[in-house]
Amino acid sequence: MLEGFGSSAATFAADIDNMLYVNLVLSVVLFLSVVAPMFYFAWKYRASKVKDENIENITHHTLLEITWTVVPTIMLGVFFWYGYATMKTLRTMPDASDAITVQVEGSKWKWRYEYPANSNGYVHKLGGAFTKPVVDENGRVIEKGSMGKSALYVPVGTNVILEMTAPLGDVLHSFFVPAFRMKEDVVPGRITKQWFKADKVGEFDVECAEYCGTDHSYMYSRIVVLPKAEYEAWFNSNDDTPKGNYAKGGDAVLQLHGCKSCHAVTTDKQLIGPALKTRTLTKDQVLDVIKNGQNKLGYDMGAMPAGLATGTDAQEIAAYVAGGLKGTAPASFAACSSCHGEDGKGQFGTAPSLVSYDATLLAHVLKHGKKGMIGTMPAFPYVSDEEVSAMAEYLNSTK
Amino acid sequence: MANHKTVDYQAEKGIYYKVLFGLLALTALTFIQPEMFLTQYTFGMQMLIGTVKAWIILMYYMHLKGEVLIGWTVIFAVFIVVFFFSIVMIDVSNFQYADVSHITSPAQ
Amino acid sequence: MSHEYVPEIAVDREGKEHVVQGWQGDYEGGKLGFWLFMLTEVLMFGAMFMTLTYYFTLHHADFIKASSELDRTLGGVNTVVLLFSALTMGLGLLKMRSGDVKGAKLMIWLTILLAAVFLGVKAQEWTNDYHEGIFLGLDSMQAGGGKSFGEILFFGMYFTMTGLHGFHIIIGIGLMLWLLKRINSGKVSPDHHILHFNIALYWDLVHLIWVFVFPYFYMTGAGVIHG
Amino acid sequence: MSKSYFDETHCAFGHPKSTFMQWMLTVDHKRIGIMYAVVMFTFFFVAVAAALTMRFELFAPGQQFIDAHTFNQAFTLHGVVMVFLFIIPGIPAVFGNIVMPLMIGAKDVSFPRLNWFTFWLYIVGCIVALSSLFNFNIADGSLVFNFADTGWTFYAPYSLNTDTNVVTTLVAAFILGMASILTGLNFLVTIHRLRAPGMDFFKMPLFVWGIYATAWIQLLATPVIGITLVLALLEKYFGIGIFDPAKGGDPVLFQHLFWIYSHPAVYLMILPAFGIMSEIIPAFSRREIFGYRTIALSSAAIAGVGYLVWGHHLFTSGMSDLAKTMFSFLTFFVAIPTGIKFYDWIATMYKGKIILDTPMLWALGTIITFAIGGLSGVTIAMIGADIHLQDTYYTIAHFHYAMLGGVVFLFFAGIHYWFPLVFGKMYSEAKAKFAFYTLFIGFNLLWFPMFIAGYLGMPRRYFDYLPEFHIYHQISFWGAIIFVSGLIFMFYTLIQGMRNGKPTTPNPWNATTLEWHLPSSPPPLENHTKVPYVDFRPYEYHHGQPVVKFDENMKRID
Repeated sequence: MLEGFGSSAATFAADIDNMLYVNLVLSVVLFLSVVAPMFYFAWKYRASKVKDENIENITHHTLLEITWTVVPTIMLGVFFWYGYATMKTLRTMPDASDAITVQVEGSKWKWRYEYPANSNGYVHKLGGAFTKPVVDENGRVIEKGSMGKSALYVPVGTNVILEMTAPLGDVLHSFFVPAFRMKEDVVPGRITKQWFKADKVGEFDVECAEYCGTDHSYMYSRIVVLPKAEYEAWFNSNDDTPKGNYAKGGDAVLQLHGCKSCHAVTTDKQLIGPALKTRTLTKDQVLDVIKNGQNKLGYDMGAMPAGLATGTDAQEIAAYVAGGLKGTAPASFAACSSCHGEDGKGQFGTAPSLVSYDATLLAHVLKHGKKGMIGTMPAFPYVSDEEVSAMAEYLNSTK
Repeated sequence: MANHKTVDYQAEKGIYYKVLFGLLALTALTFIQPEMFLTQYTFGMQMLIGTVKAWIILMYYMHLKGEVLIGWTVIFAVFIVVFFFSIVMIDVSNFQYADVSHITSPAQ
Repeated sequence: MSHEYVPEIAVDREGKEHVVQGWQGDYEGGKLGFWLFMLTEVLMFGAMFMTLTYYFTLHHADFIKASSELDRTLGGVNTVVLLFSALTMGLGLLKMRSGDVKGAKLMIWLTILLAAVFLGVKAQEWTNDYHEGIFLGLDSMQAGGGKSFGEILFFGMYFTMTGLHGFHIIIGIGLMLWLLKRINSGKVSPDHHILHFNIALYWDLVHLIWVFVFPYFYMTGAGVIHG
Repeated sequence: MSKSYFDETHCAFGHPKSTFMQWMLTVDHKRIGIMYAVVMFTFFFVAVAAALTMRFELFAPGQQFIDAHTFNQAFTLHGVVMVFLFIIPGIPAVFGNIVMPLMIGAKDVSFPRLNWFTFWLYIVGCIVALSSLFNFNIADGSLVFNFADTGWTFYAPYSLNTDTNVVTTLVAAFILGMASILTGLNFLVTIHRLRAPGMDFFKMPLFVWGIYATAWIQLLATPVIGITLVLALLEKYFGIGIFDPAKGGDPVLFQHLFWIYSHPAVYLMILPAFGIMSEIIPAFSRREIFGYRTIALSSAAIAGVGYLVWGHHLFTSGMSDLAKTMFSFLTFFVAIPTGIKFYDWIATMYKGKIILDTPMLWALGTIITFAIGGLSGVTIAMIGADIHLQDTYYTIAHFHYAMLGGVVFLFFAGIHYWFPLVFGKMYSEAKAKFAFYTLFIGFNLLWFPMFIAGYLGMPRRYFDYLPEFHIYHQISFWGAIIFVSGLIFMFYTLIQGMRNGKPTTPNPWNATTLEWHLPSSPPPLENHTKVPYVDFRPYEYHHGQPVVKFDENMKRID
């Protein structure tokens, strides 16, 4: 990934590289002015060569002292001026009438972009979470990570202003595009802005640079710079995903809302929430979870929050999850079978499939019970650890 | 060690009463000012009166008068506080997007 | 094994003698040390005042409105109480230095009494605030609880700063009781009063902080309200 | 032969018989300094272990053996322990205590009992910090690792939202801050009041100057972070709103308050280290130091300007552009006195007699590493550059070059320099030199690749990374392995020297300052037999020999 870094991809990136180059050269000069004489003196006046009578206690040399004060000061002045000048370029926003203004929202742990309405009155809402690679117990990747639909489309050679904020109750993030050499924090309850003019068609990574919690290191996104005509065509259509290997349809919506940070989709892997593939849920059930949230299993992340998606988005997700996501038992399992079915794969309308439950989850449910929209599962506090692991083993074997 | 001279209580207490009277008068001024004069500068006036009071307390009650070394350390500390104040104030009054941000009022 | 001070003389090359300052019983050093400690208090409250001023700049009108809701009478009473306590403390030290230990103890007791009065008034004031729905953690102090941003912040800082100031008063009372114990056991005497001196300094500092806390919170919203 | 401070001691109260209680209650500055060193280096290795865990995790992209949450806790642990428990008490607590009173000819610090109290306050802070590692569940008696995952900076609002043990960590930091303040206070009064007769400020050794400047920072900056942490606690418990945007608070204010302390704190760390450098360079060049006054005053200047530049940590935080410009401008003024110091040290070597003993090797090695650390700091003081490099591995590399390659390396230099003074024995020179070369090579291998990775856009505090950065992480990993081996070997050498090193004379290095004019080695309980009269400069050499000599009653005999 990290495409296009080697060459400058924004109009001001070259200035910054230039500044860093000047800085590097002067820094090496300053470095050598200290270290070179040090090595030379350490060799020239090494103990075996110097007679005690020849040691000289020189404590002052006005001209030299003035030189090594003034010359570095001038260099520092140059540094300051360069830093200031590039900051001015980076921070002077272009006129809004001459630019595309995109609203950026950073939240744990996804980027979302909202465009102004296009000629049809359609508002493009893009972005979403980077899908983490899913790794099995042996460290093999069983579901590849992907940027998903998390991309910001911009035309080449056009000013783009990013108006960035984070929701209240969220934390600090930082919108960092290494290829553009730009970065600014995203602060809850505040608007911060930055701008760029991409001068190269291509795809460039976006990273979060301000520490924001567990999945800070997966808060990636991507800027896709399109030729102007292609951008115009995309912008005035109602299709959010015109090109590239980006997710489409319901999958894309799952990404947009960050569902896939917690739920595995194409595998049975238990992430933070249960794998969606094996859950047999109706559309209404999914809608209910999305709308009211869920807090029954004591996941690492706490409850599944309510209202992650609303309206048609929620409908879409529900349809997708409900539609597309399709030994001998130990004695103690008899108590479970009445609700969850002989094979533990759930009985419609009564209890969910247990296939996606691992031992920890199972133990938790048995100990504390569980309250879902399907009904309340009572606690079974007397089930022993051995019994739990026996059940878990069995459930694993059914997968 | 007793390397300090003892004091004459009767001779010194007069100054304490004088200072008390002055502080009481300034406190009264504190209450009068917002009702009577310069009411558009209440905050500044209050801080000014406070500074005068603080000065009196420092000099007489806290015996800072004549303390060279300690006096300089106090000035140094106050200077640092003042510097912190000024920089943060410069920053806060120059926020670029204060008008579009939700700093001063809830988001719509 | 003791670490008593043994007076010492350093002799220079001409044979002149110079007194060596030991750490034991160093009156000036004790004073300097305590002043330095007080500077840390100044910085601490300075940082809080800075925070306060920061939000005052942002939420000017809200702050003035919130300030006008505070009880200036009780605040004023406390100001005067503290003023007199500073006097009794100062006189106590004077008496101690002039050799009148009994008078000094009386004055310290008076100061403790005034400090207790201060705390009582403060407690009354906080109780009143609580009944008016102004207290940390109440629903009315949450976002969307009917108060503007500035008011929430103002009262948040008000309870923080007056609370910390009150905490200093409590510590002051404890210090004065300790001082009385030291006087009774003869460890603090007219010849050896650095502890008394420093506690008096501490008390003046507590007063000094109030000199700024009081007008900042109580008086900015007094009189004609400017928007 | 007088008894050394190992044989007898003064106690805060009582006269305990057992050696153990004598150590616990000692008010002797030398013993307290040694105890600080023992505790601090224990924690140092805890933090190194946390760092090594991270390096193992980062050896390859993807999750290796710890998850992201644990990784975040690991770097928080590393940062909190290194900063608050190790490097802030650091050189002042150890060498400020052991050496500074000896250097100015004092019997002890001004408030020995306060010094004792401060040490135990520090220990309390350490215990609270340790207690925040775990959650103890009373119901089932289980311990759950639940250390804060905020990073050592505790940035609001993340620190206010997370349900890890941030509160205990904040309390620990507050207590450790108090201990730091009291240390500074004690040293300030000591330096002002207890200098030997005749020793004016410009006759003090430069290490004392470093401690003096540091003490001012400890005293006048630490309270700000103290109150910031208190405000954060109140915010977390009572929701006073200061850092909560939902109530009109401003998360960026936290950063202002935090860095008002934490930036001067880096000068608090480096100034005494510079002091050690200024002691070692003339002693091993066998000549008087070049530009004594400029070095002394530049310490004061760095401390002063250091208060004014905290904002350069906020260049990408949403601070106003005017403030950015001012802070950037002021920041460069720190570089000037620092540069002057460097040139003065190099000039001190000119026409001297350079003896490459272990302390000198450490000092010269540090000139290289700190020069890189300092110059890369200048790069990120330029606003435009900082906007790109802020919060990347470049910044990480920069401050590790400055802190580890500057402060800690000079700390090691000081340990090797004053080792014979403290213990009266000598370590094996050959082994110590070998340890230096290992550490120096490992260090550069570990950190230099991060400059490049950071420039290419590798953000800090990342648990996982894009495959492009694999090579840099791998080089760093091997550097880390070499570095840690060197570290273990160095401490092994020192402990060996402590146990069965050769006994030394009181002045094995032919150095000039007062701590080398003690009657015996290790020093006796109340230091110098008599307080000398100081009418000489601290680094007077003539033909490679110290000019000033004393007899056993501290009378000049030259």
